[in-house]
Amino acid sequence: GVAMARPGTVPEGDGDPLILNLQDHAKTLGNPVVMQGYGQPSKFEANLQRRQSPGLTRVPQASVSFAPLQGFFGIITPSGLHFERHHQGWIDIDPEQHRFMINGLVREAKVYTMDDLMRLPSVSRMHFIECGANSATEWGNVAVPTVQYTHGMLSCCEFTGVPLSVLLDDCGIDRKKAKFVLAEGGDGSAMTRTIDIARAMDDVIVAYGMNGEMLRPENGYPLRLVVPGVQGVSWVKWLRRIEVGDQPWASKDEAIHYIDLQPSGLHRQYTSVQECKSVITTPSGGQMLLEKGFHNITGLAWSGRGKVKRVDVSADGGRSWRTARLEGPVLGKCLTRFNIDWNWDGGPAILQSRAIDETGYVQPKINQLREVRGTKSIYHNNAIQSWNINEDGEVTNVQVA
Amino acid sequence: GVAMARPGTVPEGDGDPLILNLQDHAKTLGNPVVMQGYGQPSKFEANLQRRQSPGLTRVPQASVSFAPLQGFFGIITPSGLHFERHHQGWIDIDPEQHRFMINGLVREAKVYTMDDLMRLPSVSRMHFIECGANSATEWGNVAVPTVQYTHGMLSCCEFTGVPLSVLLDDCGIDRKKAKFVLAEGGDGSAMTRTIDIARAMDDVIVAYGMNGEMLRPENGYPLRLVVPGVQGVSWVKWLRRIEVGDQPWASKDEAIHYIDLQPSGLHRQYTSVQECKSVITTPSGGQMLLEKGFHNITGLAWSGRGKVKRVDVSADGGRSWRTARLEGPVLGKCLTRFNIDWNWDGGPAILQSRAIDETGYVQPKINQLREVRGTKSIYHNNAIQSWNINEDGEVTNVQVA
Amino acid sequence: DNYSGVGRAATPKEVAAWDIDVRPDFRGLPKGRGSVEQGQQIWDGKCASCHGTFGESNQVFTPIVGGTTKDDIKNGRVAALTGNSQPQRTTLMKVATISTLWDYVNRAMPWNAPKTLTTDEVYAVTAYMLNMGGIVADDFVMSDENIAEVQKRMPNRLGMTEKHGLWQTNGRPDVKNTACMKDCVKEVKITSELPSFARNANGNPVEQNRSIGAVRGVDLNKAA
Amino acid sequence: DNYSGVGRAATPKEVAAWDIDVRPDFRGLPKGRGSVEQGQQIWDGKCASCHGTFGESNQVFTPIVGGTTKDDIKNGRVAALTGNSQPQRTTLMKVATISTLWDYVNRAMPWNAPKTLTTDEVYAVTAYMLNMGGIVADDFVMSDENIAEVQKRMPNRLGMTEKHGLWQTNGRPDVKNTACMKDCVKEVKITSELPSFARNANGNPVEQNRSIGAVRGVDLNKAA
Ligand code: HEC
Ligand code: HEC
Ligand SMILES: [Ca+2]
Ligand SMILES: [Ca+2]
Ligand SMILES: [Ca+2]
Ligand SMILES: [Ca+2]
Ligand SMILES: [Ca+2]
Ligand SMILES: [Ca+2]
Ligand SMILES: [Co+2]
Ligand SMILES: [Co+2]
Repeated sequence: GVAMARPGTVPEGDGDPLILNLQDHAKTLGNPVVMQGYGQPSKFEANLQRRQSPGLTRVPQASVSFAPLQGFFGIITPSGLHFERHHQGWIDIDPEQHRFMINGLVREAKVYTMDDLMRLPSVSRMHFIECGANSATEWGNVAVPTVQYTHGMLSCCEFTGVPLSVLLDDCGIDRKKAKFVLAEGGDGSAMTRTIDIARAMDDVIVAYGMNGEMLRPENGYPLRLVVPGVQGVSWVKWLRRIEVGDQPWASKDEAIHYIDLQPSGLHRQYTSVQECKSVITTPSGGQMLLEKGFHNITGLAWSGRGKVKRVDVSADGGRSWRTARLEGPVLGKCLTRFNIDWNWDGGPAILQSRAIDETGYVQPKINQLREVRGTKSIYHNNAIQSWNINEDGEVTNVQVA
Repeated sequence: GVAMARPGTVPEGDGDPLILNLQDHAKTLGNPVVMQGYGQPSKFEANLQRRQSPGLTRVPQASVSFAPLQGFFGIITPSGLHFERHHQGWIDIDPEQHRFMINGLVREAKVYTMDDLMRLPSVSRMHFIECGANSATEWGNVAVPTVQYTHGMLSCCEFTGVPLSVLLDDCGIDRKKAKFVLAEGGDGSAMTRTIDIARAMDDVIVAYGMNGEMLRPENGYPLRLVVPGVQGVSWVKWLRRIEVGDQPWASKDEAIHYIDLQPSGLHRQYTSVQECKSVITTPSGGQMLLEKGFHNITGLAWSGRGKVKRVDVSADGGRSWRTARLEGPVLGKCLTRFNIDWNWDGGPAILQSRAIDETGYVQPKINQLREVRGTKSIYHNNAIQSWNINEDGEVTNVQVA
Repeated sequence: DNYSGVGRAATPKEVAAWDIDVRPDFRGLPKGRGSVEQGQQIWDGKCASCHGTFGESNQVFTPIVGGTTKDDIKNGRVAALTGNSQPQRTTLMKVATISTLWDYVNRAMPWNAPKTLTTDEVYAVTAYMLNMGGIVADDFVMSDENIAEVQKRMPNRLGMTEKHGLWQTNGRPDVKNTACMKDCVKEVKITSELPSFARNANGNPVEQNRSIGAVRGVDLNKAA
Repeated sequence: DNYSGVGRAATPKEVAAWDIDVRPDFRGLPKGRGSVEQGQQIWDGKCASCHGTFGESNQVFTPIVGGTTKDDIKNGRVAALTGNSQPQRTTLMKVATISTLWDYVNRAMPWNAPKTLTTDEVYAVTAYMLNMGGIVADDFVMSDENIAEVQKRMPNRLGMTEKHGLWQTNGRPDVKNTACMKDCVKEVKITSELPSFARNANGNPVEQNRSIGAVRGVDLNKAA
């Protein structure tokens, strides 16, 4: 049976009082324009918040808040709900006081103000950002209930800024010697990450814009690096400096964290690419189907190697699969929204999605990942996610074999 | 000469104190995660607000607030800065209490709750919305100073919802007799607009999502019509009903307003499509170039007939033109961001942009529009915009011939 | 059906409660009647405060009444829509279809208490507006039965055209520019500039632009 | 250049002020020295409150010290990284490069007052952390001159690999699934479910979902 009584079932008598009796807002004058010069969501949307996972980290300045994927539509993440990950807290820099430096293997080390950067040729591109530790809790057993906590270190925005290659060329990068760049943040942590030169000269952006406005302070205002397809830690926030060099730096967050422990005891270092992955966001863990019958299964797919080519969905735990509709635009290193029709017969079901990217790579099952990498990698878990639906319509996080 | 002293010019002595002396935020611990469960822009961004144009309307509930295009990046409009246009004020409807009805030339009139609508097959699409009265002040002479007021009744978001055709089919639309649909709002104005059936069955969406979250109350929460390529007034907000019929309705906002007065004294009725248009957003009226030398000219282009094919930019008032770069994705009935390099020599200049859409239609000059339609149309002004730059770098709104 | 369990049939009373639209062919118009005299009372009590005693007010909205003539009623075209004789284009100058007025008042007026008039009151106050415009006589009683006759007296009833390319999806544009790239105009003349009195009217640009970027907002307090 | 007027040359002092990174080959490492003894004083005064007197604390972050052995120092591989003997993977178990520690303490520690240690203090406190891990002796003085020798004693110095396909843009994936569509598995077994003690740990889903839509958040206060 279905657990919840719902509005909108066939009314008794003449009809639904909400239709028969006009509601107040149809019979009065509403609110003026610019009551909010910068608008806010409806008060009825307050449940959709980014949230910390209790017990996951020990201090809230070196922590993460998860985006509520269970309530998202399309591919754009509302900037106010972009996930957060800070290592030494977030700051709100006065952009007039911000400086950006390039040094190292260049003809001339240079300093740029925000004025300078915003005069240069700009590009605008939609890209996903995923923390390398997204879905970390699932390497072992199921540990968290909802998609906000299993996959919520994921967001997708339109970023605007200067191609890093334009800036490196402006400084006269030594194209022969340059092999890597270091990106460095201006906050307390002065976060550093190495990026190989092939990427740096390809699609990396020194970005100031996000979803049409400036970056939010939590996301690096006024300047962050956008490293398409690569884990979020490399998208250095509050960016103050790029150094061009010939060796990787083995900085703290590439030599102590964001390394993948293999069964041999060796750690893989410098893992960057976020491999092809997908997840069903509705219905998903912690949700409850209201009724048997038609449902639209929807979710997100992405690949750090390029475009999503196809997404398949299973309702029987992976026995059989059907191909979902991809909403356009389907862009490289960007979230892709998928939808597929489904008639829930009221019986138990296990929902899964499986993405395939343009390289032909197929999103793996958790056991296939474990066979190669064991269960202690922490990072870079791109396994197929399973949601169990019971006869009451309740959806829970499970793993299957 | 250039009027303003600026930060970031070559420092005297050892260098810029902002670099030599570490700033406080580099030497302290920042703020925790979820300090804001729903994040806000930086405090340094407070100048970017939607604004009313004083004197344009007489009461703020039947008025408009303009989006600050001068500060936008890319194509996505931040939801908090989406332009507003209300006829009887905006309301914040409890979505559990909202109902949506389809009646008229259908096999069965139906009522849907939000629960029902959100179970149906959904699509997510990026589209511009432009008020039919955008740039109205420019039909005669120059009247307002900045792009916020000349072009700010323009926004672009990713919308998610149910294709109207899915709903009409669900009610068994009489495909033979149906020629038009009426869309009706649930607010005080109960706004109504006629949409011809070809459009209604094509790409119109009954939308609940905007930029990844629910519509904002000012934009119709929890339900609005999205009518791609068509003027904003048809995108009925707080949508309560669709009626299928065989004649247009000549409702107040299609028989008294949003009609175009021609020199003959006749009014064109039911103008819908927003023709191909573009505007340079930086540099634009009310702005001041800080310095001679390299600048990135950037702006927006769009067409209600489909995709933007090309944008040309002139710096000499239309004597000569160069083709700008279009940022991807270039989508149908969606804003397209363009950029082009420019070296300002410090002399006077007149900047213009001219968009061409996939039908081959070329955005017209204001005089070409006036030759056909006179100067009293009020609505549907898609003329080329001219920005004059004087030797001080000050940009002003001008018209040229 | 395809979408099992989604949506439900509307009851007839539900449809009746919401299906209030009135078309130019009067489909949807409920039976009823109201006199100019009754209309005046409603107008003076519920409308005049915003629209003016004679519908002439420009205070909260453009005037409803004014600018139409006896000849216009005869011709079905409002002459003042050409030329510049009228400072404002009033509602009665523009509206071609009486259904539009009836429908709109019924759904949206009074502005601060929409949908509170009875059907007869809507007939009455609509008649009174037309009376103020000289379209119906002082002793007129308008009803569903004679409204079609009134339509024949609407001053601008022939003033609308649907013959243009900007409605239908397959419509053709009316204005044509070409994509000239070089030597497109001989001489560029500035034909209009912002009048200096309007410079301040929309606030100070320096407060409407970022304090960073390729540009600043002009500071009108500093600028010459 | 191409972008005339944009940006300017950095002065040598500006580069010096910001170019603080230290690489594994010690490029960027400033001259200086610091003893274990001095390090202990700094540690006890500025670090122990968060990381514990012995670097063992789990209070604000995972432990820095612990889990390494003499054998590890000899082998350059931390044995406890295989198997489940260690409850936590400490910093010293993982870090392969001493430069990483030096660089990170120099740029980011103490956490609430980063970039306030002198160069010599960074040498000292780094030496003390290694001393707590049994890597350098109690009377050791670390300096730019002998740091390369210390590197040779790092317990996990051989514990990193770059030989995998997930770094370079042209890297090959290590895991392979196929796009089977029918009869892909014989029997589906649930191998793991949310333990019941964890059901409440992340709040009540009904408060984390909309009150409309195809679904509701489960209400843990109501659910069985
Ligand atoms: C509190 C102010 C107020 C009151 C009272 C009021 N109106 Fe209005 N009326 C307005 C405003 C404002 C508009 C314009 C609404 C819009 O922009 O869509 C308007 C629009 C109209 C229009 C359409 C005019 C046009 O050209 O679009 C008509 C007709 C009208 N009112 C009639 C009435 C009648 C009849 C009443 C009384 C029964 C009434 N009004 C009461 C404020 C008022
Ligand atoms: C106020 C608390 C606090 C103080 C004081 C502090 N630390 Fe830390 N330390 C932290 C936190 C929290 C982290 C983790 C930061 C992150 O997540 O990036 C950390 C990380 C580290 C790390 C890296 C550990 C790893 O595995 O990533 C080292 C090494 C370290 N601290 C050394 C020091 C030294 C040396 C001092 C004193 C000079 C010090 N800390 C003072 C809180 C503190
Ligand atoms: Ca149902
Ligand atoms: Ca009707
Ligand atoms: Ca300032
Ligand atoms: Ca300069
Ligand atoms: Ca360096
Ligand atoms: Ca409720
Ligand atoms: Co991190
Ligand atoms: Co309008």
